[in-house]
Amino acid sequence: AEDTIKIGVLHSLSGTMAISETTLKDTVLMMVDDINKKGGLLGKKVEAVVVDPASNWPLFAEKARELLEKEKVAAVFGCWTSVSRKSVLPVFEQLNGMLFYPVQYEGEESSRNVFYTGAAPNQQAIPAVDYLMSKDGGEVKRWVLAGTDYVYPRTTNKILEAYLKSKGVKPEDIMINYTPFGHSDWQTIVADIKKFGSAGKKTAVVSTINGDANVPFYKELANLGVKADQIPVVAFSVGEEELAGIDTKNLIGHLAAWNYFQSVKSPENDAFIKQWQSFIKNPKRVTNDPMEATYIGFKMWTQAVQQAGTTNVDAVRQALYGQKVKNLTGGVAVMNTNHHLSKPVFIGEIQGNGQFQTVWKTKDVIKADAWSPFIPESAKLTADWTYPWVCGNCTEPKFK
Amino acid sequence: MHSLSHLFLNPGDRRFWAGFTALGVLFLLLVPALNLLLPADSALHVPNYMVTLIGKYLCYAILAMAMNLVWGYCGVLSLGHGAFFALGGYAIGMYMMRSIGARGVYGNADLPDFMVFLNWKELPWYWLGFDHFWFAALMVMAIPGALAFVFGWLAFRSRINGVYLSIVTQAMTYALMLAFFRNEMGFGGNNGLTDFKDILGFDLSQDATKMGLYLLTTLVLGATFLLVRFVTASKLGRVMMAVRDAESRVRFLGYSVTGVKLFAFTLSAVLAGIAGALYVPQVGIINPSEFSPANSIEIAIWVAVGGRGTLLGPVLGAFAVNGAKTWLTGAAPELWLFALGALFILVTLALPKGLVGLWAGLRARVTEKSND
Amino acid sequence: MRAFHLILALAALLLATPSARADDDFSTALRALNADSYADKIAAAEALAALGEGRAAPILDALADGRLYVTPDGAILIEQAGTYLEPLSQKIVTTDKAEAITVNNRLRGVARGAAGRLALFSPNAQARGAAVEAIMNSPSDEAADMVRAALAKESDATIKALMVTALASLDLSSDNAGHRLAAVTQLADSSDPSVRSQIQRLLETETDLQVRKVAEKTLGSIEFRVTLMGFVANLFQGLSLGSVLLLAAIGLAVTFGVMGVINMAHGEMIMLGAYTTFAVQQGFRAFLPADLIDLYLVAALPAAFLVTALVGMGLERGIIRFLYGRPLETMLATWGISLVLQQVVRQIFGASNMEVANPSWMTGGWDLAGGFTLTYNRVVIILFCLAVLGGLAALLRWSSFGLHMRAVTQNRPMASAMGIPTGRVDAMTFGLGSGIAGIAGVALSQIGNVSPNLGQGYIVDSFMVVVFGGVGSLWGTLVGAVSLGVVNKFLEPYAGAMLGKILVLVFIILFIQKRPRGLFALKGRSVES
Amino acid sequence: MLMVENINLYYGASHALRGVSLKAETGKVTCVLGRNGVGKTSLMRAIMGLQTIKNGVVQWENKDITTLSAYERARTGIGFVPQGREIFARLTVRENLETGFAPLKRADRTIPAEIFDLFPVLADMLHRRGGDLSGGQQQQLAIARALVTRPRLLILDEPTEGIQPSIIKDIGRVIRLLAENKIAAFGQMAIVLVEQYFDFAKELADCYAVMDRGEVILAGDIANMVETDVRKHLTV
Amino acid sequence: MTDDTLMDQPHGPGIAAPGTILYVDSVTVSFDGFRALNELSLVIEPGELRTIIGPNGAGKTTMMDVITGKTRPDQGDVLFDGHVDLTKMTEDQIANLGIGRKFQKPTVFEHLTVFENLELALKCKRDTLSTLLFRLSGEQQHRIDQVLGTVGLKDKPRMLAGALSHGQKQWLEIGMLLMQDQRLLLLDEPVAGMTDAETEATAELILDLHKDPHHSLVVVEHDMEFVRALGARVTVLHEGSVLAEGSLDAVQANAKVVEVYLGR
Ligand SMILES: Nc1ncnc2c1ncn2[C@@H]1O[C@H](COP(=O)(O)OP(=O)(O)OP(=O)(O)O)[C@@H](O)[C@H]1O
Ligand SMILES: Nc1ncnc2c1ncn2[C@@H]1O[C@H](COP(=O)(O)OP(=O)(O)OP(=O)(O)O)[C@@H](O)[C@H]1O
Ligand SMILES: NC(N)=O
Ligand SMILES: [Mg+2]
Ligand SMILES: [Mg+2]
Repeated sequence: AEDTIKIGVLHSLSGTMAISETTLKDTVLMMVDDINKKGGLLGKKVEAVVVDPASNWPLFAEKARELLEKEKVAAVFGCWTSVSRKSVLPVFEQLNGMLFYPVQYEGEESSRNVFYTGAAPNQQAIPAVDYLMSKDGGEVKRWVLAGTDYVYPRTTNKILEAYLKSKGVKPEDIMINYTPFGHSDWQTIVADIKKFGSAGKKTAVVSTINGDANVPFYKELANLGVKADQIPVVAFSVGEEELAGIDTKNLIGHLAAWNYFQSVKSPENDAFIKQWQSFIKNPKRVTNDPMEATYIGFKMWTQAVQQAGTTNVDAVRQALYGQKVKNLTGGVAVMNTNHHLSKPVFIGEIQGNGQFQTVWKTKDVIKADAWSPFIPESAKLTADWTYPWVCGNCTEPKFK
Repeated sequence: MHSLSHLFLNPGDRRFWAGFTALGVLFLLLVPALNLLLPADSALHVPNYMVTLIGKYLCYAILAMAMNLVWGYCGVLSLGHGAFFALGGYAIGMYMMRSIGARGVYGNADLPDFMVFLNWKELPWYWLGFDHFWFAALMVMAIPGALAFVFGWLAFRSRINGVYLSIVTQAMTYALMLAFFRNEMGFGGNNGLTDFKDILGFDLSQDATKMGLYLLTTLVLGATFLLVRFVTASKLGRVMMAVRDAESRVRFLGYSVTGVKLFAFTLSAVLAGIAGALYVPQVGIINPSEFSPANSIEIAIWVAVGGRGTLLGPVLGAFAVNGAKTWLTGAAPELWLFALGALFILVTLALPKGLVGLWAGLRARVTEKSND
Repeated sequence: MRAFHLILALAALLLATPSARADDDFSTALRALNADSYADKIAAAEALAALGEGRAAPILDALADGRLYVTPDGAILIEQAGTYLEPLSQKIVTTDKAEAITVNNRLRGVARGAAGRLALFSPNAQARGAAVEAIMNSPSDEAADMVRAALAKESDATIKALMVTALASLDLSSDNAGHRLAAVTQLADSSDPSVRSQIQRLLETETDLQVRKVAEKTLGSIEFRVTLMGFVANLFQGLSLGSVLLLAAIGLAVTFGVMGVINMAHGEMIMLGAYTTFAVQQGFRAFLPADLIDLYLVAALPAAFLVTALVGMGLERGIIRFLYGRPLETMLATWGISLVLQQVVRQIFGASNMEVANPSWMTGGWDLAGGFTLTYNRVVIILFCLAVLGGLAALLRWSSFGLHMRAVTQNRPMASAMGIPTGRVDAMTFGLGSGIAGIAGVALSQIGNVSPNLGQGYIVDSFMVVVFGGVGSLWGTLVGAVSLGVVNKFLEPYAGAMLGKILVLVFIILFIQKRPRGLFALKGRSVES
Repeated sequence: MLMVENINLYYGASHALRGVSLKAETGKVTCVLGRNGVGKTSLMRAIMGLQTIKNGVVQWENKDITTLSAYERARTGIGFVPQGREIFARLTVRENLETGFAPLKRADRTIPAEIFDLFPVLADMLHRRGGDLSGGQQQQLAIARALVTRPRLLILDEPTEGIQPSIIKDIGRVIRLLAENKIAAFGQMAIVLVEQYFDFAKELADCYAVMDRGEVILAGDIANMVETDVRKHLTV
Repeated sequence: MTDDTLMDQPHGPGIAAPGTILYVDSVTVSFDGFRALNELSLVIEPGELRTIIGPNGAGKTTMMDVITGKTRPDQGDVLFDGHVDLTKMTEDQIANLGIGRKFQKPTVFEHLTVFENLELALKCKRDTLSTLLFRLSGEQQHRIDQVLGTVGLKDKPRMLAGALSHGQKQWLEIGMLLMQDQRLLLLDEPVAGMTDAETEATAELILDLHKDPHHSLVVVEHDMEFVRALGARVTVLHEGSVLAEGSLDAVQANAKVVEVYLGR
């Protein structure tokens, strides 16, 4: 109807990604519900238009176009995998839409039409490695970089490799391994990791293993007796939601790095968890980092709309810069002009109850790098959508 | 039952041309006219996204016709046809990647972005030539065609048929999917090829370019229609059907079954490649998921839903299934799989000859009534 | 050396009754574990261990496992299966105020190391063995001295041998060339990859020619054994992967291999089996005593069989029976069924992964030589799948149901004319195939994720196995699955998981050129008719 | 006694059986004759329940079996030797024979030795797959398989097709003996025989029925048969 | 591929049997140890009509399988036209040499019409491209009509072959054989399931074909009257080898033949 503000929800509800993305769809719906209870936005009700791109990348583009052209939504909350984001990108740019992307990713992108509320590599990977090299982290000397073979792990590992080498790690102390999506037989690889770790130097695994492959990976770790105090595994794609599908009794102490943990105590987080569990009608449902990123993105958008007094994409975009939202874990997230956030980083150890226990956190928020300084070509680039730069990837400002 | 399908195998010329002309008018004139001439708020206006969407379906229709040629007429159930489609798509995608030139994010004129940030130093040899449209256009047909020819020659010569053939074709597309996933292959890994800017100098984000692609696709579908009709109405078409019925008996008549199948398979792969090449500029991305076995199975499903071994069936099937998908994923995002699944089950149970059979069945019933 | 004497003295104390003074020290050290910072906790743990009392070992173990709790008044408790034990008095305490003492990996490492060393003197032989291994994992001079002390007391021959090896490996870094020589000689029989890297490291710096020579020889013989064990490990992993493929495929060997239904919903039957396992597990957790939980898997087998067999029979009667003689249409219909089943499960259980825990008897493994671990769950699955296959083969071959099943699927009208109730046989056959897929789901839930997509992950492989083996041949399915598993696992170390998989597919494509009807194809006229 | 009354059968629009009636008494051999394509096989399949009829009644031993499915009919004691053999190609010869156990009580589940006297080649080939046999061997197997069920009504659709002369003679003899209840392993039988080979039929049959274009044109006792009338319907 | 190119193909070293159309020399075929053909030798001369009889399982069909390339012999030579080695060729190559076959169990293309079945059998170029561009000439149309009449399916050209009765399929197969107009015709039990009148008609048809010296025919049958009507030389196979050969009368008088085949 005329008197509603439509927003699009573009998360897969079927297919391989439904496992992760369904939760985010529900999170957006919860936020919409919440804002409508509080009287809506600009005096109008917010209406979520949910579609199912079914884990099918071209279908993402089709659905994005449908949301923007047919449904004329003011903003879209959606995508998980980078490829889905790449697939919708031209659509958002052509039609000047606005996408909030809530998942940690490889960086190397800054689109005028996308706001990235998940972590960039410097907000997750680098701090995690720093921690493991510290005394508390066990002074790791030898590294296994294991990932699913796609762009996020590849890029992250490339950044990490450059970073580790800059810290004096020798190439023979880095083992890199890629596996296909959904890889299920981890016997060989976990055995190799054990062997690699038996060289007498403290070894850790940095896992960018994604999605379905994680459960069998962790089960194999448990069964082959890879204990966290011998060879800790730190993961960037394993959160509370993933742990809910794994028996964590034998995984205690393995780590993850995120910008959010459910276990972090704060009034905001307690309220959020309560709200979520009652919305989803399941007192045991967990929360996770991409949910927080969705939450922050949604809040920022509503604040920006209120500030701009309109849902016009260009106006809202301007209003978004510098927008602040309290993190669920304390501190304040800020939207930067590179369309990425400043957020705190947490490192947590897996507990027997499927939660993470924070063992380290940043003192302050860290600003996301859209372009990694550890990739030579990328190091030259700047993303800044405000005057005088006004671009996502420039070597010099557009206006002088 | 059999005689019904038969009507459609050799449709009366008048009926064929009537249908062909009707489809031509619909897609070639009506859709563009309703898009361009009517004001946006008119009830009959066809919005831009709809044009793109229909353009996509038209590509699927070409693909389905290609599939039908081998499966419907020749009895070779390829569960790897998505591979040929994807290869055609990659070929044109490579051209479009090259034509980005220095406009990529890293401003590197020699390398596509995905190579730059993964530290490639130079363009791999197999990317050479893709700077030129005509080379790419040739490859769109040559690569799927050559793969189909070599693969088919090996398989048909060894007399792999039935499910064995289906499964090796599935293995083929699965292997290709995994291979294209590998970043070392130099095709952009999981993300594939994206960020296309233009094709032959036409800006892909322009509506006019989209309309042009749409019209081109329609013309190609028309040409495919005529070609498939020519082949299936020929004696070779009947030999193909004979191969479908009793392969070994055909040999005793002196026909080379290998030759017949190879012809159908290769021609079909070329058509699939062309469909892929038309598809990619319209959807803006090509990545390894197009190689996934499930995609290839779906192609077979469009054909089955529409009506296997008929000329029109695959087109109907591609439109019906994908149309239903588009509509339902928006209208009932949580329940659409029920609807789609039920559609497949119902079509099989109630319409063994597919949607085309429904039409033919109605006709037959009407004639029967009037005869009584 | 001072530490050595201290520890020796402390070790000697172990058997004596603790004095009151020691009790005080002990409880102070114990309470210190509840410190604020990890650094303080580490210090406390080290202090506690330094008291050298055997009773500290279970406390440190509990700390490492996250089972050490503290009450608001600072009392430290050990949690055991829901109850709390006061470590000093050894009394059971009930409280709901206790909170777990947080640990991080470093503290965990320290606690486990310390507990391990204390356990060297444990009365339990197994604990002593584990302690020696723990020490080998974090070698130090003090540790070597402790092992030497423990060795003097050790009576168990195997543990003695273990200790000697451990000592030798510790001695490798001794300053004394003689010790090093003795150590490398001693270690010639080892097949432990960590010993290998120790010797490799020794060789990097070793200057004594004699030691070098022996070390090189030792290294050679260790290398040989490690390579050999690597081969055995590959073989086992291949078998294990093969058994997974086989399990996934057996049901399909019935519905597709025997009945000719191109059953795209096969994967969803596996999935239903896995969800049934989950449901049974939740039932056990909710309604049965906690110590029965390990048995849930046993109960899940018949439950999963029943559920999936019933679903299968329903599908056969409702849909598939109308499609006999139209095998390609069965593909379309079962594809539809698979979409529906996935969505049904998504609606009921949600889209995310369900947690299915391994029972304790399927967790962990035997550490064999050469860094090769024989994991229990894999062994169980290998045996289980052979049993299922054997049972099915016997049923098909020797029961009249098996005969009817084969007759019906080969020529339905004629079978009917022979008096065989084809409808019932069809339903039961499809039910059997589905039921087997269901129990495969029980097993597969033990190694992979349980999600609505579970089935999709197995369907391509299953068809590949059945077809590669030769449609209609159970024996072929077995050999096909195992050979694909083994080929895959032997390729993987060289080619990587990704390329390995691609190569296996290429292998299948090429192999079928040679045998266009699969590995165990039927030959002769009977095939054509 | 088998009574087929006024049945009509259609293949789509084509009317294959037009009001056909047929009688076959126990203890007698009833022979159905007719040119190619007149509907003999269709009639046999209709009796067996393998082809649905539009209307009419099939009665066996005074029970209406029209609505029974094929396997239920088999269980009322009807054995069937189809045209084209229809051997279970991938079952062994023994297993093919054992499919005949289905309608039998557990105690009766044996293969009568008489079968191997009649078709000795089957005894040599028990473990060969049915589909691998030669045409004639398969035909012998088909007859044997039907006999395993100890039928009281035996339907034979061109059972001698492709069989060597000596065995045809044997089969003739056996059919006679079976009808006359002279083989111990089997009880009294009604036999319906479809045959093209006129002399063979004439020699064996007690009753006959001649079909043409989906109808029974002539029928009666063989004794009263006018051979020229019959032959007229057997030539084109 | 034309006949000429195939004729020029190389064949086994030094083997040649001039003046024969079919030369089968000590061919053995075994299945899992069972010898279906046991050093079978047989020679057919150009223009000859030969009948072959023998017990069920004697190897008659297997022999035809070997000649037409369906089964590869374990050993032995099979030469066509005196010099073309058939054992190395595929079924379609052999068919293109000029060997046609009617199967024991009628096999027609069930989803094609009677007319189309005959059209496919029509003698003409069989390579893929020619087939694609093929147009039925008036003469060919006429030929098909003629054969339709011969096999009694004149009123059924548009019927799907799958809907034919057993006997009608037999006739259609014979029709297809006629359409091919091959030099060597192999007929496996052509009159099985035919009425006596039809059997006679078939015999006439075969004798008619035999009149043309271009045709050589090998007929397998169990119907002795039919065999007599053909009046040709008879070969008796037994357990994979030739048991007897000669005129029908001579063969029928052979005690061994009576014992294993004809019966008393
Ligand atoms: N499945 C079918 N569909 C359509 N028509 C059929 C079908 N089966 C048989 N017919 C037709 O029905 C008629 C009778 O066929 P049927 O097989 O009963 O003949 P028949 O008397 O047994 O002949 P034959 O002596 O050749 O075996 C034939 O004209 C045939 O074409
Ligand atoms: N694949 C096979 N496996 C085992 N035995 C076989 C196979 N193929 C044929 N045979 C056997 O070979 C023998 C010869 O069979 P063939 O079909 O040539 O006989 P035939 O002379 O044509 O008999 P008929 O007169 O019954 O048609 C038979 O005994 C048959 O059982
Ligand atoms: N962006 C990711 N995690 O794919
Ligand atoms: Mg008949
Ligand atoms: Mg034969």
